[in-house]
Amino acid sequence: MTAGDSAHEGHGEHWAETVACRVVAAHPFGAFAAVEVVAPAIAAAAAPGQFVMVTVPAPGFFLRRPLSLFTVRDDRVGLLVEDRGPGSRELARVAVGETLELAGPLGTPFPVEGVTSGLLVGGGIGCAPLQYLADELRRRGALVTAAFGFRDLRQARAAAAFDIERLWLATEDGSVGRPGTVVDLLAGVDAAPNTVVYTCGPLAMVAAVQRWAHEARLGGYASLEAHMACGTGSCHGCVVATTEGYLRVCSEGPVFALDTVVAP
Amino acid sequence: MTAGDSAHEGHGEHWAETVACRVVAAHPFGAFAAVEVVAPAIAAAAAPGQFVMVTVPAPGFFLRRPLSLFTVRDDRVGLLVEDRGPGSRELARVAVGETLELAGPLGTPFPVEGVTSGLLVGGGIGCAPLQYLADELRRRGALVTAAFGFRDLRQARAAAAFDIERLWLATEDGSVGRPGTVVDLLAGVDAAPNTVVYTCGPLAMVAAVQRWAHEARLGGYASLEAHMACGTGSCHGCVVATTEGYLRVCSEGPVFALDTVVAP
Amino acid sequence: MSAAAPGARPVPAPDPAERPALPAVPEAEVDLGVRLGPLELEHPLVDASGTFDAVEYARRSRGDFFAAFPYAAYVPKTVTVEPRAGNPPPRVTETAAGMINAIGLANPGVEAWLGSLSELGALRQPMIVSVGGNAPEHYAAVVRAVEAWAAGRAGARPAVGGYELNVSCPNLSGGRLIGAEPAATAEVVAAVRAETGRPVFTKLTPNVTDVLPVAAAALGAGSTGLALVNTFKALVLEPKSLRPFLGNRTGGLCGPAIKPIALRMVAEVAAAFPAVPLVGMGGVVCGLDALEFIACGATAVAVGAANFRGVEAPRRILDELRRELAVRGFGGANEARGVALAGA
Amino acid sequence: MSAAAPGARPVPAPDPAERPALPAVPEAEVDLGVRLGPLELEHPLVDASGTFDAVEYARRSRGDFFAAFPYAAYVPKTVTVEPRAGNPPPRVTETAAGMINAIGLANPGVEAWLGSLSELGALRQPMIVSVGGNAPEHYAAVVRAVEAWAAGRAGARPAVGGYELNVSCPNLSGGRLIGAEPAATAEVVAAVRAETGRPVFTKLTPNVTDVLPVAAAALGAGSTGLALVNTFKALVLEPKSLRPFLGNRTGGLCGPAIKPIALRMVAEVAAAFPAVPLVGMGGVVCGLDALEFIACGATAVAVGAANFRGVEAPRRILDELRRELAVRGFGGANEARGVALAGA
Ligand SMILES: Cc1cc2nc3c(=O)[nH]c(=O)nc-3n(C[C@H](O)[C@H](O)[C@H](O)COP(=O)(O)OP(=O)(O)OC[C@H]3O[C@@H](n4cnc5c(N)ncnc54)[C@H](O)[C@@H]3O)c2cc1C
Ligand SMILES: Cc1cc2nc3c(=O)[nH]c(=O)nc-3n(C[C@H](O)[C@H](O)[C@H](O)COP(=O)(O)OP(=O)(O)OC[C@H]3O[C@@H](n4cnc5c(N)ncnc54)[C@H](O)[C@@H]3O)c2cc1C
Ligand SMILES: Cc1cc2nc3c(=O)[nH]c(=O)nc-3n(C[C@H](O)[C@H](O)[C@H](O)COP(=O)(O)O)c2cc1C
Ligand SMILES: Cc1cc2nc3c(=O)[nH]c(=O)nc-3n(C[C@H](O)[C@H](O)[C@H](O)COP(=O)(O)O)c2cc1C
Ligand code: FES
Ligand code: FES
Repeated sequence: MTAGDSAHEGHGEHWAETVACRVVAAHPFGAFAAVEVVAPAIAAAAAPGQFVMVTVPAPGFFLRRPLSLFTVRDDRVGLLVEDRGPGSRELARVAVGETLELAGPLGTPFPVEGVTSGLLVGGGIGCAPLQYLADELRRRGALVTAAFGFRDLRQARAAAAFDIERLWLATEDGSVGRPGTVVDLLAGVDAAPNTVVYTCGPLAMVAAVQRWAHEARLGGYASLEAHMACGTGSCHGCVVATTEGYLRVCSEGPVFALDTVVAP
Repeated sequence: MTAGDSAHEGHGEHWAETVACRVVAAHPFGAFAAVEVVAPAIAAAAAPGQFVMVTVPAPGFFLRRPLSLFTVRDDRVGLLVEDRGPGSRELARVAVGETLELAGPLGTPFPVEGVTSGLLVGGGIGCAPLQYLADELRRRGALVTAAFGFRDLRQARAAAAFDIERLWLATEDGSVGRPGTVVDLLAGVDAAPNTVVYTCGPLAMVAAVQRWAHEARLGGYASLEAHMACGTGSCHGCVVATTEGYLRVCSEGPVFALDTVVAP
Repeated sequence: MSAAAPGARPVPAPDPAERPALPAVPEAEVDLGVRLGPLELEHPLVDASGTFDAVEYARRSRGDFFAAFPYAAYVPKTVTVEPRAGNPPPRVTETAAGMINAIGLANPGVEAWLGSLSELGALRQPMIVSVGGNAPEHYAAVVRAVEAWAAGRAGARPAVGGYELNVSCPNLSGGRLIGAEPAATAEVVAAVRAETGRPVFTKLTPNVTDVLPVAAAALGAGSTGLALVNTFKALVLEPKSLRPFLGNRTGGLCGPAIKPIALRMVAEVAAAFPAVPLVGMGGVVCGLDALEFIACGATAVAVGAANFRGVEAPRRILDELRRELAVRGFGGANEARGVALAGA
Repeated sequence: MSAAAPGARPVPAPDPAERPALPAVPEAEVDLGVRLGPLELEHPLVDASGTFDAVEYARRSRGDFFAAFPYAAYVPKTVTVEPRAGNPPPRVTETAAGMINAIGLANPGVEAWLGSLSELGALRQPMIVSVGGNAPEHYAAVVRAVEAWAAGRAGARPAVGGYELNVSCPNLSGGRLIGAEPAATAEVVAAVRAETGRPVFTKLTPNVTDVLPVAAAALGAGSTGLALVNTFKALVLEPKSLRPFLGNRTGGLCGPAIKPIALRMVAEVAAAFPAVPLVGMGGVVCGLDALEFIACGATAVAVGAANFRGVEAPRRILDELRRELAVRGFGGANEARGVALAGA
């Protein structure tokens, strides 16, 4: 029921070890920053949907922050960071030449085996892991369609950081694309029956996507967020309610089969 | 008994208010950094011996750090910072163009009225306030002689940051100047009877200077260090034992008459 | 290669309408006034005893200081019958997200202290006199002296608005901690109650298994309200020698580090005694912190160690509190009180 | 104008001899071994229950993990008789210099847990099984099950080195806190003592007025040693709504924020019971922190929330501990034990 249970494990004794990575690119996109670091070991082991635990590069922050893999190209890992609080603010303002400490890749990837058509549904910063997923699906020859929802123009500027050909936008304040939520966008979608839905965003949005997919008779996967302490399965801090009971987002997720998600 | 009790008070309602000051110079000198900021209000009100409370320019430090006024020239205030721990390390590595938050000037100044000859005895970072004092004595036409003691070469590099013509050096490891402590330097001094001794450094050194001055029948002043919380007389955290009982270094000091200091 | 995907579409042009949502209540309309039992306060902030010396400020900054006095009531450092020199130094140092102190209630004794009040003749705000001691008689003696001083001064400044009974200082060597025992606390309150008709706030210690029996005992003996928390008994070592750093060996921990524990205790007491006026404190450094204590049931909020980070701290915290109330749609401090407790 | 005074003399040339003083003891010669009661540990560091899941690590990183197992003993998350789903999320968040958790002793129950131990067949270090429950029988039942499992496995891995009795979890809703009551604590210890001859460490709560009576009760009932501290009951609000953030409303505070309080309690217990083996913990994130607990009388030191800052944390802390001992001239961990207590 959870995706990719045994894939991408066994990275040897260095599993989850912290690596100091040089920042080689950093670009602001509205409320977001796209940051690229050199991280060969992580890039080699990674798969779309996984995440890294990132040390906030300033004293005074006790826990690391989980960030999705936004892009993975050659030996480089890209992150898309939204300034949502004091820690992510520090992360969003790193500069080229500085160092970020990353541990990963962690968690379960999006299953992509045999998929020919993917519908990627993202909300806000939940769009981040979908670029890497789109890259992987495209590499495998699958048709990729994405529907992203943002709150306002400041958030929607992040769209410019994405490279997905068929990308529809909605903003709640109507400033870009269709006014409304990403779920309103889905209402106009007539997806082929072989389409696999991949979604990431706030739990309420994921629940709405789950309902829509259920009605459209489409299967799929959801990547969930939770406040984390360890990120490595030790603390049981990051659980979400699923049809299988409480599961850890960091180790049994973040990717779960869409129909196991329990709406709040 | 405490020096300068009523001088330099009454800065109005803005007393001790925090001012954001632009860093206009920053030079390393071994274990020290000389930092200059633009601070017109502080410069205008300051006198040698006073200090400022400086906010550590990084999250995660709860209390401010007390730093002596090292130089005051026009609208600029110079600080000499020794890297002695995590907070002073952050302070010692500020760069030109950054901002430091200062509150001051605080505490009692060195009395200089009518002094014709000053002997300035400093140990380690305790030398910092003596440059400003030397400048003021020189301006008043007094003869200035300084004896500085440092632990080792790394500390002694700070001597290069000073502009005092008659400056004798001692280092404990013998790397620069006379091997030994500053008190060993004093042994060779035959001071004129009108000489006023000004000293600043660790309490043990101040006590030794006190004994030497007593034997040489010289009067003088000592600037003392203490761990501080408020820096403004509110918390009673910074007391030192004196012949008058516990007195607050931040408000009844840091400058005390040399003979009121109680050796540990 | 840039982190932006190649072929990324152009950034939408900046929009002048792009600004944060309007506050639900205009800031200027937020009513900060609160009633702390019988005391009308212009806003919820008071200073925490031992962290803000108005006499010292008045001496340095002269008259202007009183025009902009930042607190709605002035709580001086705890005063005892006899003068106390306090503990040997060092007395303070920084800790992770906080600080530790072992001042040891250094104070000139109540008589000398009353003498110094002449320097506060321009203080408009009421004074809540913090009283300390080792036995009920000591507390009563201090209150008696203050009442004698206040008698016939009606209308004169500074005005005695009430008392805070510090039964919770962890830095008195040899002494038991009165505030750890309900019966001992009640005796102190009763002894003071016999001396004054003014409001009395008992300041509770967090160093207890259960704060509710102590709170109940204080209230049962006539305490008008409660103040909490005082500091946590703690130990810091000098890193080189590994010996206790403070002259008194142990000291009291405060600052943001303890805020979550303090909030829990304030919420517990507020839930158990909803009608009792509470002064909440522990780690307040910004307006949101103050609002959190109010949400947990405090009527007034005391600012302690944050005073050490800059003399403008209380004004800033008050401005922030007003803004934090406004953006959440609260028309006043009273509306926010206890909102964290519902369903507790 | 430069900050250097004009006419300042030239900087002395760099000196190749300019380096820090040599450590008083060569690092390689520092003896880290300690005896925790009857347990011989290769070094003083163990993990704090609930913060390091060896089964999870073993699954991810395979065999190599055991070769470099960072702790001298493995303390798993507290296990109870029945499976527990734990508290509703959210369960964790950051605080100033620390974190709060309300996991609620989520665990699969002792039988399923024993089943998972087959994955620890390569663990050389002893296991100190952390046991939880609401009543003495629950603790006894867990220990009985573990002893039954261990019977006849002599020499097999993982080995049960002893038990830690968690009478101090602040996150069990409805339940009283056993560790706050000396008598209740003694009952739990006695019930467990009847089931096992292995060493038993009672884990104490800091949420008490006086930790010594609880410590005495545990020891009186046959506890081999003590572990302290567990977390502090605390409350964090969600900033927008001002409602309790955690699903369980309150949680347990830990991390560097609490270290000064934890050190004080360890020092108190060590001074009162100098011969009793102690496991000290609370906010250890570096080698100096660990050394401070040893200086306050701990034999072993548990690393908790620091595990969440990187899987290499324990190895780093151990390296730092070795260096901190060496630079102070200690030939071994045992020499440093209790040096902060002299004259207490
Ligand atoms: C699997 C996963 C992948 C994520 N990927 C991304 C990403 O690619 N880009 C991105 O910008 N953000 C991502 N997030 C969310 C990101 O971790 C939070 O925005 C960030 O931790 C907020 O930290 P802060 O200090 O700014 O906020 P604060 O609210 O001050 O943080 C306080 C504490 O809460 C935690 N926290 C706060 N908000 C969240 C949240 N929404 N989710 C999880 N923990 C939170 C923090 O980690 C910290 O421990 C992801 C979260 C998860 C669980
Ligand atoms: C009146 C006065 C003037 C001073 N002038 C200077 C100066 O011009 N240049 C300079 O480099 N240093 C000066 N110092 C000392 C300086 O304040 C400390 O070196 C600095 O606070 C150390 O902070 P830290 O974070 O690096 O060390 P830490 O040891 O990590 O600091 C922890 C806490 O202890 C306090 N502390 C540590 N050492 C001292 C100390 N020696 N004196 C007072 N508090 C201390 C810190 O302020 C902080 O609150 C002065 C101190 C006083 C009291
Ligand atoms: C330096 C210092 C001195 C204090 N002196 C007193 C005191 O005299 N009487 C008292 O009741 N509390 C005293 N306290 C405790 C504070 O009033 C307050 O209860 C505690 O510091 C928690 O608040 P904070 O975290 O905002 O500082 C003192 C605290 C500090 C830091
Ligand atoms: C996420 C988390 C889970 C915990 N679970 C347990 C537990 O199951 N049993 C227990 O005795 N203590 C538990 N604790 C408490 C720790 O073992 C330790 O006593 C406490 O965290 C203090 O140490 P620290 O500051 O190093 O984290 C837990 C702590 C955390 C942070
Ligand atoms: S964050 Fe610790 S188990 Fe998931
Ligand atoms: S530092 Fe507070 S009184 Fe001096």
